[in-house]
Amino acid sequence: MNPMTTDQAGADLGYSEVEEELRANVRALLAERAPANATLARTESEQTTDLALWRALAGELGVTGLPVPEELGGAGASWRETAVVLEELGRAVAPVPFFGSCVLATAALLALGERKILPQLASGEAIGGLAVPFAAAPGAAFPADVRVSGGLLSGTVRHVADALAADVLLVPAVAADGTAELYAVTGALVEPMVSLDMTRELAVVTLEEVEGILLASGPDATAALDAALETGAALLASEQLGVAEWALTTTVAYAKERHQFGRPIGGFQAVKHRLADLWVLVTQLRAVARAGADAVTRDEERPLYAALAQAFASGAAVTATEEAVQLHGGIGFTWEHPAHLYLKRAKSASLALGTADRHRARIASLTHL
Amino acid sequence: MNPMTTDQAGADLGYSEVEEELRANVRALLAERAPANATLARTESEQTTDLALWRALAGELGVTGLPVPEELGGAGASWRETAVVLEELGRAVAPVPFFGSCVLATAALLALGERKILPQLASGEAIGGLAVPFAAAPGAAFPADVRVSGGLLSGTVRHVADALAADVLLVPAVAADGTAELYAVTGALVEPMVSLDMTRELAVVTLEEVEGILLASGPDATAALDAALETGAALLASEQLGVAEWALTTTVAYAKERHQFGRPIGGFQAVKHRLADLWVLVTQLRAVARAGADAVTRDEERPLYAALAQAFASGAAVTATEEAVQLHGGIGFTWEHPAHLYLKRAKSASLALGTADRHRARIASLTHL
Amino acid sequence: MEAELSRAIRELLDAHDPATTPVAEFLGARFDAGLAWVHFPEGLGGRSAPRSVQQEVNDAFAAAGAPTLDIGRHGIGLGMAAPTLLAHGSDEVRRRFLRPLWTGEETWCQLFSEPGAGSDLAALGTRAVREPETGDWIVDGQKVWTSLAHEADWAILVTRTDPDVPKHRGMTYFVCDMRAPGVEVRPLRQATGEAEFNEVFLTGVRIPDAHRLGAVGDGWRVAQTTLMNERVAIGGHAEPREGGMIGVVARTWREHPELHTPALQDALLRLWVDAEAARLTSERLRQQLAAGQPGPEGSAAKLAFARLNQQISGLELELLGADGLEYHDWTFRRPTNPSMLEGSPGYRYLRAKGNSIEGGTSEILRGIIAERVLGLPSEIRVDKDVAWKDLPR
Amino acid sequence: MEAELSRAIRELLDAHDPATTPVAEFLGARFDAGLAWVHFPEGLGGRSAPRSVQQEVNDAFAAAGAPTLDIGRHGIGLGMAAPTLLAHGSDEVRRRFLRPLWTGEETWCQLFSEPGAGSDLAALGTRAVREPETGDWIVDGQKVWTSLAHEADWAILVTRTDPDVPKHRGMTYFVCDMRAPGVEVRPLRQATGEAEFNEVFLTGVRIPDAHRLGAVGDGWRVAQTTLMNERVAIGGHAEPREGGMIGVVARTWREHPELHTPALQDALLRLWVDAEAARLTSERLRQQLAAGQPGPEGSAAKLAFARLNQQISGLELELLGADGLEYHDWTFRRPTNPSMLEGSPGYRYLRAKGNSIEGGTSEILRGIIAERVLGLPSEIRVDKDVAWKDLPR
Repeated sequence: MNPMTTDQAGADLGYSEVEEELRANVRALLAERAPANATLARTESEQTTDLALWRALAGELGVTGLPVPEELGGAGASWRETAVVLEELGRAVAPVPFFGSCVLATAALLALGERKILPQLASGEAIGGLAVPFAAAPGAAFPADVRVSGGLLSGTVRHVADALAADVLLVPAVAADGTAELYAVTGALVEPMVSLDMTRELAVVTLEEVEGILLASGPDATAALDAALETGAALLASEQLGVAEWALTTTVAYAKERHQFGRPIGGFQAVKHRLADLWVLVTQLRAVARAGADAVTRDEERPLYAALAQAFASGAAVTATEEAVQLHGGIGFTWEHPAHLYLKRAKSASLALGTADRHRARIASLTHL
Repeated sequence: MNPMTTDQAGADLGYSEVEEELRANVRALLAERAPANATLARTESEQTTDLALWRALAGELGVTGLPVPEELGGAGASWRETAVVLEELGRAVAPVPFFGSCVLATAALLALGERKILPQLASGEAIGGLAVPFAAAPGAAFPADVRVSGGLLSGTVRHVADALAADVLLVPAVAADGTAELYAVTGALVEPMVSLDMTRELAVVTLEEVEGILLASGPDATAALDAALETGAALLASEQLGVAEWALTTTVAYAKERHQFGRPIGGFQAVKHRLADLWVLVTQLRAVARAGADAVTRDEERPLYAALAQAFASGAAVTATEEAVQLHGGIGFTWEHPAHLYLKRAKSASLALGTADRHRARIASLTHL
Repeated sequence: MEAELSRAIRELLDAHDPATTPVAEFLGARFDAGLAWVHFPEGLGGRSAPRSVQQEVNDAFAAAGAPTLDIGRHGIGLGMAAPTLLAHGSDEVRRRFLRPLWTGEETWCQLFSEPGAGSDLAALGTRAVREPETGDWIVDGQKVWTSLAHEADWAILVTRTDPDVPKHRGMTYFVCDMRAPGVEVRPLRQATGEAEFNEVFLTGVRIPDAHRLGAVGDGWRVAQTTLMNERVAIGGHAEPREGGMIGVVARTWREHPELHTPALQDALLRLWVDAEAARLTSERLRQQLAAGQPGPEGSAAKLAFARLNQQISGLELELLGADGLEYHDWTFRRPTNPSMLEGSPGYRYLRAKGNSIEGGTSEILRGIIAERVLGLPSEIRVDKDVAWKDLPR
Repeated sequence: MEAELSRAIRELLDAHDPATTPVAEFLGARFDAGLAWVHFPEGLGGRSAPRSVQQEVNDAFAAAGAPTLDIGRHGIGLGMAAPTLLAHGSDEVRRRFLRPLWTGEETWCQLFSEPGAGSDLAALGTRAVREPETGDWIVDGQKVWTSLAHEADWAILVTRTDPDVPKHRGMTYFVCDMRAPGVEVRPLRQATGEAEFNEVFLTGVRIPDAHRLGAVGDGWRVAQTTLMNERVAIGGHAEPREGGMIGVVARTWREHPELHTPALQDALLRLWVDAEAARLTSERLRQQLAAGQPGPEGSAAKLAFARLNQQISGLELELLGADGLEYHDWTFRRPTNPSMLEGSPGYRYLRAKGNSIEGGTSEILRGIIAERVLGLPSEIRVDKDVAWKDLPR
């Protein structure tokens, strides 16, 4: 991070050369291995997670352990680089469990100083997941869906993201005496749910007297969950940025090429002005997303930047994809055109990790408004 | 009201021929006696109320007592006709105390079955006013600005509308034992306030041990005040409709005549689409305003329609006048152009009788939302 | 209603008990009695009566419990094909088609939009070429967004017959047999997963010249008759408060206090207010139409409801939170009469996106309001004097 | 910074104590040392250094407590007139005007906009006709929205010299003496009640040909230099959180819990989020500029802040309720340096309306973004090949 380009608070909102190179590599891989038609077809296949793509991201590019220290098998980089990968995964609505494993689970384990599972997640050999409803918001009460009794875990967690391909799930659970605990579990029953976001199929996780490895208990467990959800909320904005950028770029290209009334529709002033407004919105989303990634990297005002990220990015990405559908006209409403995959991703992401109004309420309490 | 054209609930949302004729008469009078340049000049004069125009409305057109029964010197018509007059007064931002005298004070007196002051207000010989802050919302607590002690009234009420020219003020006051009371007062000290709405200058009403005539006490007083504020909220929408229609009509005309880049600016698609949206908004405002006028006339769901009227009309009229200023460009921002008078009226009206969010909250409680 | 008309209705009802007569037979009798479209000529379902009495006739039949056709299945025939057949069809065409259309024995669809001609319908490129030997027309091209194509017997079809003149001048309008060789119907799947609409591929489809409506090259004018009748059909029905999508969300809100937050409440109230304003606006329009004062508010209703449906269904998912992340079923389906009010919240959200595209995009409607209602200048046309074949596309 | 430059600054500071030297004298010395605009030529306030070191030079003087001019009063001269004089002025003109402009001894204003030429500046009609005997130009016309006209010594002025050619080709650019006979300045009162701006009436104003910048007929190109420098000046300064108008309303909110409602709170939070997003966007732009990667985000900042200022000031009045019905003073005033942050809430609301009009309307900015950033097609021009005098107006 270049100290010349930080503001009073020290935030770096740009992209370094290393980050731009990383972006180019991920983008090239996705262009080759995850074209839109294949992604669409996969949503109706047996295996909705693209494990081959996952292995390429892990093995060929080594992007699954960016924020993990080198001594734990990671790249020793930071959440900033992870955010760049998320931008590209969002731009391709790529069906890989990166967010669940490399963001949510990794953030929780990093917060705990865990050293056994983390290396496996960092290398990508194992896929991790966080067994909370994907709508869970940072700052909410510790989830009580799972109970511990006699050392065994029982309960059902619905709407879990990236659990279908997960090898290990981190499960928040409540002990008989009410203590918050966090377990690593491999023996859960995981069943798919019909999900609005077709490229990130959710699951029901059922635990029936399953054994788990206790990772943390009490304040440590709560802090680890907070870290996961706040880091997730802050970084989800980068994925949403990728989604919104796809919507803007694709719509601008279509507006130049689609002719009606003998002119490209992008020459009609009402369309031009809407696309200009959309560009402004995406430009702002980029600044917010970078601020979020930088804040979790530096662990500086993480709760506020996480809330800001989701309070802004939720609406921005939805607006961008809704405008994309509308300005594509009929074709944008068809199954064949990928626009709906982005619309569904954006709308689902706006509910994920708490709706915007809940994040605004959190900002109110953090800023005394 | 034609029974053929009412909906299930019996509302008539149109204009009768009599109402259209009334509108034409009021509009012709205002075009002649209240041109925009004179109205602007009057705002900086000694006498900000146009008493000559008032006398013409009362004497020549006889529109000051429309909802008052004939035996009390009124026209024996209804609030529907009053609403039509308000539309035209709004369209001209006419500086007359019609709203205070012929709506607020008249509604309170009608609710009480009062027979002495009402004939004077109906004929327009006397001007009445309601001594509450213009921001007072229907359904709020009975105002306690004025106290009664030993039969004398004392207190200060700020932001009172149409009080500067009033001959008699209806004053809500609280007795020593806490009873809500309503008085008629002629001996108040009334001083102008510098007001955002230059064509409806507000006043501070000061009472220092002043005598008043007790009109009602207890539930009667509360009901009369409710009637005044709810009728006012419902009918203010008609004035706001007039303001919004002026904004739309004037802006459309300007867009046809103002050329930039060798074309009328109204030919640029972004401008066309905004004006189309504005037309839709004004069309909806008309339906809401007519529903409000009809509801108070039939005394059918008056609290709900009053809340609906202000929840919708506040934003609609502000949007219309803000768009008028913007689409006029520089000229719309000058003192000489009347657009600012409408902007100030619309913004002030959006605060008058409660802001939109308070009316939405009232809708919530009335509809269990 | 004049006495003669009342008597005719009474006689018909006496002769054909609406409770027991089969639907097609009853409707056939109503057609033959000139009580179908009363303003149509005698022998074509009408009696040259004023158009304004139609509603009273309909009401009289409805009061007697007389059957009517399902508007979802026959709306295009009744609302759009029939007036066009009457206005532009030959005597032979009108006699052939109007009666089975009215009785529901034949269903109709509309072959207008094409992949390259959506908002700009006049740009359409489906070619019709006249065969010199037979005088028949041979049609090749592709149509899209066609409701009911897979069930329809007949279609109203607009084609390009002269590519060498400007686009509005080289079109011709036909009645097309949907069972003819070369007509291929494929379902068009939407973002919702289902296929309400179709693509229709026309390959060497033969249409006799007798099935032409209007003159060769006059297809744009004929299509205007169809489209104007489409617009009349929009708006104008009374709806109770909370009758539309806002009612669905209001019920969810009332039934699930655990989902409430103050911000969501205010957002819901804003939409409740907007929905009520839109409802009152439609109600006012209905009253004006009933009072014989048709106003231009109709085009506004579609714009307003499209936006409202999108906003309300979007808020519904936010309100549901975790449950808003679900969908009911992505399996390919062919719905017969899809209803947004009955579907899942996710379905509502996605389907509402089509409301601002189908039947005239919101952008096109804004242009119509700006030009036809407000009198603002038309868009600058670069395609007016260019031969259709030379247009950029 | 290279050693030579550092030495020059040190020598200047040694010779002229910034704490005691009169401002004009200090700035004159800085000009004479080539440390005013370092990229300007020697003798004209510069030393032909790279433009990129200017910021470091400014910082060095600021660190030493050296005086600078009030940007409110001298911004037009320093930011817009100076680069135009340098790029297009004769040697004589540059020597005459640059030094007193830099020292603040002469102030400047800009005579560009006209009542009939706002967004479409090139449509301007102020005529300049050359007097054959003297070669002087005689100028007649009216300019509008002129800040500082009542205080300025000189103006940059664009005129119409050839009405018979298309509008962009018949313009000529001058330096105009604001004290010359025939220059009449009238305050232009705004909706706020005050007059920040002026109308300037030019009646037979004589300008020597030596005060022409650029060739006759080349005024549009010269004006572009001025306008590009205006755009560079917009955006790009760091601001703390809650630094703008949102801070004013946030303070009011925190200090007045009696005004709180849940709906107003959410409305305030939405604007807080938008304001913070806009602030971070400007901060990101600043960092990109500092890192030598100028991006197109600058034009977005003005758009965003205009909308925000309007929304925030509108909410402020709602929040205040009854007090929002008041204004501070309608008396005609001529403010020297009006600040929205310090004025009354009503003033903020009204003044913010100008933010989307002044310095390029939001509509013009959207067009610039659409065309120059997104590469969408330009508007169809009907005025390109039409003589200025034949344009509809």
